[in-house]
Amino acid sequence: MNIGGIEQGVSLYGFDQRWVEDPDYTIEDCLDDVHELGVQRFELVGAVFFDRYPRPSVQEIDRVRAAADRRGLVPFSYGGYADVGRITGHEPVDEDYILDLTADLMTAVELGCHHLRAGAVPLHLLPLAAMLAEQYDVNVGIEVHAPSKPSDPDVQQMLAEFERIGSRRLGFVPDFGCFIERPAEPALARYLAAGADRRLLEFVIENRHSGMTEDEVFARVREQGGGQAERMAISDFFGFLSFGPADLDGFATLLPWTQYFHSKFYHVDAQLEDPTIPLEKLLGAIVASGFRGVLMSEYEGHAFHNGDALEQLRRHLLLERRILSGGSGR
Amino acid sequence: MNIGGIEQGVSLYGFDQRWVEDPDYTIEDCLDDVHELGVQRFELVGAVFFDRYPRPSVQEIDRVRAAADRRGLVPFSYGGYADVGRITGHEPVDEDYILDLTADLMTAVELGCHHLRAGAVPLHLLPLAAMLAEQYDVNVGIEVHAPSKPSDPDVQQMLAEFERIGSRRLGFVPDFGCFIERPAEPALARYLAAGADRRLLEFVIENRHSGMTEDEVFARVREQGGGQAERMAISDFFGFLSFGPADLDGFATLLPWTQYFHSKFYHVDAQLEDPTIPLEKLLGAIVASGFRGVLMSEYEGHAFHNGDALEQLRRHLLLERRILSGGSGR
Amino acid sequence: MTTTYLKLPYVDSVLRPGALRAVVLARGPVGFTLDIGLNYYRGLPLSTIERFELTVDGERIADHLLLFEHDRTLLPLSALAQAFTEFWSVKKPLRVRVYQGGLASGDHEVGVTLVLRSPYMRLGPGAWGMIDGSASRTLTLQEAE
Amino acid sequence: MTTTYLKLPYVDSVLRPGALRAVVLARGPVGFTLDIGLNYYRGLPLSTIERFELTVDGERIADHLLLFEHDRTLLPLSALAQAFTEFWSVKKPLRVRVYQGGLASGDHEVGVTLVLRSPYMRLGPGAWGMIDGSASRTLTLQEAE
Ligand SMILES: [Mn+2]
Ligand SMILES: [Mn+2]
Repeated sequence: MNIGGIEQGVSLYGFDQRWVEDPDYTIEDCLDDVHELGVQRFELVGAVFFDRYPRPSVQEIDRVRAAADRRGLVPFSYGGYADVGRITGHEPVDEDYILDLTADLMTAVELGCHHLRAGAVPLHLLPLAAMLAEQYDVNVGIEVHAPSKPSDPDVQQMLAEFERIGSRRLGFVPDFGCFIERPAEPALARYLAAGADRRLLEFVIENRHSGMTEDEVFARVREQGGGQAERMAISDFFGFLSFGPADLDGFATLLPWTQYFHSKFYHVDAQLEDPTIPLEKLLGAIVASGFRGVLMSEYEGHAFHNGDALEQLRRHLLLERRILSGGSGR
Repeated sequence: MNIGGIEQGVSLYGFDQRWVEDPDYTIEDCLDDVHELGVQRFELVGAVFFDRYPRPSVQEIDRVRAAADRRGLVPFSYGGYADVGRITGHEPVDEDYILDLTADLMTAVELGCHHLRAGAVPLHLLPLAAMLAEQYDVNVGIEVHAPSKPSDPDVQQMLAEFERIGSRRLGFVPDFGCFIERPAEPALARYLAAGADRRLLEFVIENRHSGMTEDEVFARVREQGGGQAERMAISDFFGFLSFGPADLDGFATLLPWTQYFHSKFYHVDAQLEDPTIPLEKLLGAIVASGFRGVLMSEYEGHAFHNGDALEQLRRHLLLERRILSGGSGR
Repeated sequence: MTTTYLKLPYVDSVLRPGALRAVVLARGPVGFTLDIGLNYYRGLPLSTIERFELTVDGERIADHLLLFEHDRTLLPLSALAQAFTEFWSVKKPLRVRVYQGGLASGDHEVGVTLVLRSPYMRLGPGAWGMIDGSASRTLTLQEAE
Repeated sequence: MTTTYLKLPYVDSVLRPGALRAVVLARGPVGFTLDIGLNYYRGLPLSTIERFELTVDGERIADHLLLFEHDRTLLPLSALAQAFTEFWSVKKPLRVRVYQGGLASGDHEVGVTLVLRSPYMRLGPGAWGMIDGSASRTLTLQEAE
């Protein structure tokens, strides 16, 4: 599915819930799901899908390749890590980052992937990463992932380093989870189920970035009759479920140095609406930049444990297509 | 081959040279050799023959069992170790010995062996070893191996402990390498090739236990015109190639608590003679004790690197048979 | 930076219904095995296990009785921290062998306290993201294999 | 108790004729692999490697360029001491990858200094039997696989 030079793909990470929970769900089943979604390109995350990591066995590699081939699918990108805390008590040094990058590049080559979503690479090792990318013929992408935002100083510093090095082998993999503007509906559903008041939840969402502290927000919620369910929401919203105004200007600066995108999402409703992430604006910027490449749908709603990855991915791909074809996202 | 209740077997350890040096020599080839030798029972040493140790893969176990079955062979004993120095910088504790004993017992069961030549077991863990032997239905044998001798205090202490515990699950595996009375001919051949004088080598052998120190023996050899080749022999004979009058009285004390024997040997000549080890006396003592069980031929001449394991084992089995059948060993 | 441990919603995969099984050797029952799944979205090296405790029917199993079995390799609790080349995949439960004499047949309340280090989430010198893989469940003892 | 290192007569198995091979990646040669056999009668855990040095044509290869590959697992020299669950079998050579830019085709004088701890030969506290697995040989660089 190629729309104006933009090709949709699916990250197998989206199938994580079933992968972890259902012993009978195999890599072949997983690729059947991808095939059913009508896309060709997929991303495989090594530490999720292989029994051995960072270096899977030859049998594991062969199995993925054979299953992809048989379904006409293309392993586009390989998801790596820098498990530099693997050795207990050892403070990571350059050698550790280089080792894991090398291992993942080797695996990417074996899988036939020309893109690696690399684990952490310290800034001063980026020139080496560019050289390795060239040698292995695998582009190295550094993910920009929540809670980071494109405008963050360290991201901009990396951008400057990409420009300085000047190798097209290096670039970003922006993850749209950076642009969450409000909690996904299934997240709210949990607080509601715990007895939270929807009106108060909306109050919290509106005031998350009004300058109030976590405690101040809770004080105001309490005044309005809120309790433990709302407190849980506040704690989450100020913590790992953080959100805020999307850093679209920052996003635009990454586009010239982007390898491909993780089109992260949590929930698309039956009307193909997702107020969580400003997908229309993001895709608009991508198209405007002249980017040609892959938009990898990455479902992360398994956090809500609804077992709905396949249906959610179907909706998300449809939503993207509608936007890219010029229809409205909403 | 059962002679008066004594059954001959072969330790695959004897094939070590070819096993290590010839990549094409497989476990099937090795068992072909055993089959050709006309014995049924064999001992397999895990750390030699498995790619993974202390716990070989299921595939490795199955391969040995299938190959043995197909040739009508019986895995009699499993050779284990206590690799308690596996973890760098760690001083072994009881847990380490128990772990490796347990691993080897599990493997012995999987192989179908009812005897384990265990790695080191500290004296105070022998009661536990007896219990484990009972639970796994695998007898635990402690090897008495050169440079130890049966009369050594620690061996006699273990014997006393066996008697105290009173379990027939525990016992010794006496290795006839304890009873080397003079160097094997291929050992002498090396010094001769290096320019040693046979007469002087015999002088050294005769005086190894005359009370002279290593330096004194060398001084006397030097007076008689000896040099570096003889010095090398003296160093070896006082070191890892040590020998001396066979401790036959000590051997007799082990017999009531012996699981089976490692009939270790280095060289049997074409006339079926081996002046290295007093095999006739050893087998005589075994028969006299009323022992019924397995005599495992264990070739160790690969130290001389002659690639002659199969022929040597053939001769050794013949020599044993001749002795056991009442013929003379010499 | 949060000090809260990550706890994912795959907690029912930690102790699956058939996870508890009797071990019977030549002379009868000797103990049990427990298969432990990872409540995480990806696999982790065994060396990242920072804390492990097992209780059965409210009684803590002594550490020296815990024998982990991973891909055939046997590891006492004390050796886990060094086992950095052993990868605990989300698809393959880690087996713990406990030879304490055997459990009565029927149901048992099993509790696992499990804390793992996230080897790619470095928060600072010696500080890593932490994963809570703990779970408890009533399990019916399965017959020996 | 002897301080001499055990050296077995399987020294020709350490560096076999085809052991040195060029590594070529997408943009050309990057280095070489060397397959190293064990001069011992049995296999040993990788953690028992106490000393390893490699020279090619008389030049020492820097330690940080040594990348060991065992059963697909990649290990820098510094990690070997902890790799106690990785068993180096006498039938399976240990591969070392050196990406130093590549070697000229033809013959090279390769020298390996290798000292291993014998994990079952405890001589006293912290003292173990030692195995000398060193070897040197002229090897002809094989074409990349
Ligand atoms: Mn992502
Ligand atoms: Mn022996």
